[in-house]
Amino acid sequence: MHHYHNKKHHNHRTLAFYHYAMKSGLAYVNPDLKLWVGIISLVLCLLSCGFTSIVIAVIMIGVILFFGKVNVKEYWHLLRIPFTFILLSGIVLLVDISRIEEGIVFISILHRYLIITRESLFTASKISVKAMCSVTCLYMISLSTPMHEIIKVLRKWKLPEIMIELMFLIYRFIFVLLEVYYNMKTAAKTRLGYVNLRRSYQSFFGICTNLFVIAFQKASKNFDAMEARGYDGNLRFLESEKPATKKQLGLCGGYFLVIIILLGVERILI
Amino acid sequence: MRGVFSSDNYLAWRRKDINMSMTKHVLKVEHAYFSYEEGRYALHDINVSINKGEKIAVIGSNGAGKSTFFLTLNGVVKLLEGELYFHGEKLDYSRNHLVKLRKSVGMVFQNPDDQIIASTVEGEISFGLFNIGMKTKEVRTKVNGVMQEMNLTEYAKRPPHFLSGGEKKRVTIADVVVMEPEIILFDEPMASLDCKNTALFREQIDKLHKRGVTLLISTHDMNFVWEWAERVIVFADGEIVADDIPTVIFENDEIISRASLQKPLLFESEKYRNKV
Amino acid sequence: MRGVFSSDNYLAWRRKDINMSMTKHVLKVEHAYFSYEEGRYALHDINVSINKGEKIAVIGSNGAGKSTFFLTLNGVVKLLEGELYFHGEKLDYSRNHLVKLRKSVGMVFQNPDDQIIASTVEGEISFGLFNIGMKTKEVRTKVNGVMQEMNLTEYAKRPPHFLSGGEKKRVTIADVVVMEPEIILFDEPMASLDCKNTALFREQIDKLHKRGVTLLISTHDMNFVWEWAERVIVFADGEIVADDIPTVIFENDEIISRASLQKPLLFESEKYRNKV
Amino acid sequence: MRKKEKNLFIALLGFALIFSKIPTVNAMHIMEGYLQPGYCVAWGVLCIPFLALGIIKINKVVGEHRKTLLILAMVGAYTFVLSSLKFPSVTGSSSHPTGTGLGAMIFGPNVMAVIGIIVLLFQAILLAHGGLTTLGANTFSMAIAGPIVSFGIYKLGTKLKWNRKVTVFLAASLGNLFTYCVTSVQLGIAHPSVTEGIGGAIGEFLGIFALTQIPLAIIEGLLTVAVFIGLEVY
Repeated sequence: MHHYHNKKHHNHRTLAFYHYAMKSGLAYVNPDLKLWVGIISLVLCLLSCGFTSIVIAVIMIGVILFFGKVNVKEYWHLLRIPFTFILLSGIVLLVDISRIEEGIVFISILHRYLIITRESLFTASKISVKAMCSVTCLYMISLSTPMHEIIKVLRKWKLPEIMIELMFLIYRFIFVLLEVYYNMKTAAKTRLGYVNLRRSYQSFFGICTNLFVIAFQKASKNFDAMEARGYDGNLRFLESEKPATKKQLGLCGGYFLVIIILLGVERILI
Repeated sequence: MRGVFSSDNYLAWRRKDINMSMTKHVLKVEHAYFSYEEGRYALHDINVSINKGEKIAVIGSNGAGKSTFFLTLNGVVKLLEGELYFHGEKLDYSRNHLVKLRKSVGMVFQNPDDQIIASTVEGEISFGLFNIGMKTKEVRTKVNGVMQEMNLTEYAKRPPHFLSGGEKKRVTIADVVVMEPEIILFDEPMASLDCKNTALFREQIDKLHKRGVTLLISTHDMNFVWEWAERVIVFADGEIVADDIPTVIFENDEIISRASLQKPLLFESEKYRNKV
Repeated sequence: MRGVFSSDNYLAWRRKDINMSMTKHVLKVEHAYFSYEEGRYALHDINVSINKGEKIAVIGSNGAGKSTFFLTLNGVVKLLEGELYFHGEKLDYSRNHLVKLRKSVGMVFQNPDDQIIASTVEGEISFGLFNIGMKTKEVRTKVNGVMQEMNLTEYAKRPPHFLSGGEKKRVTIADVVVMEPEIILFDEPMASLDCKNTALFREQIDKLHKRGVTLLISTHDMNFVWEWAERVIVFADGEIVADDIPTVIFENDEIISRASLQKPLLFESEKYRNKV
Repeated sequence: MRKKEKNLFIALLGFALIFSKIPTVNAMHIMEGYLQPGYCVAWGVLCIPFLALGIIKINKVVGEHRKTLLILAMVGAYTFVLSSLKFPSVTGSSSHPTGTGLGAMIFGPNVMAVIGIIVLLFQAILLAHGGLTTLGANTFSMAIAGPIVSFGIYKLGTKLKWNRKVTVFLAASLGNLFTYCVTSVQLGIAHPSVTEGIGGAIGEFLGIFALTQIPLAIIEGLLTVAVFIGLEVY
């Protein structure tokens, strides 16, 4: 293994999800299966009142940590940002403003009351819990399935071909441009481009502008290269088949059965 | 050392040239003109015929027209004037002709990142085969074969941006080799390869030459030209200013200065040795 | 031909080395380690001191650590362990220190497209000067001076991305030269330059050397190393496996094979000649 | 009065949160799981006509010039890369530019809707910005509503011969702000306030991130001007 790879690794830290997906223990599982499980779980999370979604989240976390071999600490690190957003939005849902003292908690501020009612507490916590659980479903997909496999699944779903081609190309170009961006940033640093905030913005703007120019130039060269290999508006690549095993299908069936029963029970009780 | 055989080579090449004018060339360009912007020709009255199995070095300064010339041979750049003949047949730039031409004339670009478009190595290598309408099963066999030959099998499922510069280069060569072209055009293939990868590349082109593939390599490395090439095409300002065997080219000081070239070290030292 | 003077050189260099350990180095790295990823070192126990006015070639395969080493010297890559001394002062990576270091240690990147970030040539060359807080008037004078020196005046208002490869390279060199650094690091500067631009570059570095600028050039061109360098640092797998004068390096087959190098043509032919 | 005080409180809260070193997150994307299934579908359906128009347009343009496909893909990749970067900042927040206004001005809002939904899908999966169930809502706000405003202002400004820089700046920054407003409306409709209903909730959502969003819109505007003017040099 060359050190060269590591540098790239470092550069693409921005795309942490992608790296976990590439080395995931679930990389060899059928991508259709992973995508379906993730999306159906998401929908079930949204349909639930809270309890079932927690069960789903526990299973999703379990799958990604145990089978996907993602480090617990790193997983938590990835969860932190969406959770912060959910908490912030949760506060908006939780707190209301009223002229009178009402609700279960109230704080007087500037002749008004910040109140939390039983109802708002219930809604806020329900929505936040559901959102957090949904995030784990999304993460199950992102941390186990590389983007190009997802695009292949979308092709089977009969998305317009032009979108599929755009996706393949965009996905490839993201890495090309990210590398150029990091190289430019490093070069700007060696010339003190980030010496203060003002100059940082100057550098940032300059890099973004030149990156755009280079993106155009590269598009042109890439097109020539594609034509040279006989491209005529049909983007096809060799893909490896990863058929789902009976065991995997069985497990997924069992999982959905349990969740749907739970959901039914939850609906009846609440 | 090749210098010793140069006069033999020269005669052989001249003979071949004469024969060829009677028989078929693989590729022949006649009175070709091309221009990216009005008033300035990127290619100006180009006349070249390329014969089977030749080892041709294409040299000249940056912007002298080498890359445009290559793109012309592949049909990517459409000539403004002049003709391109492929096995004696005039190219009419119809889809059929272009497919046939591009199947037979492969091009490896200078910067691998400008060529790679797929998200896995095997996907990348398969791209050209799918374009010429090959079926998946056959594609799989061919791609696997080339990956094995070029030591890329372990990278098959890896995304290309994980690879080092030398490995990426190998992938882009595999891209073209898999299509089994008759002619391969290499645009400055060794520009940023290290010594080890350069040696690997040299092995690769020797292998291709033995299989009868015609090779055109554009380069600034005169030592490589001296050691490898059987024939040298010199570009300057969009024109071909010389097209001959290496000894003749490097002995002609006028050409050397007109095309801003440098003489190969070995050429100089061999000459020196011969004098002593 | 340099080979003839090699033993003299060797002594001179050794002497310098001994002197330097008593006097001040411009730049000195001690027990430096760096790693992009846990468990694997990109730089491993690097010990180097660089003296004023030296002409150093840095060689080794792709990914052997040359670029990382350069970035270390500029303070962009922060050492995990070990120390960097600049004129005897230990770098503490504080802003003040970094500003001082980066003002004095310039780096020219391999690919001009990775370095150019302004939309005109003069804007590009002025970038570093504005960063160190120079006033507009003074910047204008310096930029004009450098543009004149490097034959770039006619391109002043032109967008850099539309220049040719050789011209872009000149712009990126001007970028650094304008800041009047004590040390300039060139990362594979001649990788895709044509013969003419290579010659121009050679002139440029000679000029810089005469002004007392210390030069470190990473390259895969062993002939250039042999002709130009006074000292060669060889990297393999993130370690420095040799640091000596060219003759010693290229006579040592173990180093050559460990770092996957090739011997320079002139070295071989001179040796041959000496034997004859 | 009531409203003002509320906004003041929210502003204070915002300050407290930002300076307590919690990473401020991008408030443009609606997080995965934050909308009920009905709203997910509704916003998605609302996007379909725009996307369909965009696909027809792209197919037409690409049919004429195949190279356009590569250019569109590069613009998409550029937009994504831009949105994955952080603005240089003293507090180290993770706010970032959206870049959709730029594309809309060059290629028109329909084309940008298609590129936008792809970029949003990539952002959801590769960056965890937004989500799959909220893809429709996010597409509507970021890839349709914002770009339409940007495009409209750009066209208007060009027609009325405003200063080029001012036009581009207004187009990009107002497009950015409009996206943010639409997002707040989407959240407000989905989660009305108990005491004040939908309107109140929209106000709350608008208020809580206003402190970070307005400077971001300004920076986005400046950045777009820089890129746009830089491009015109070429």
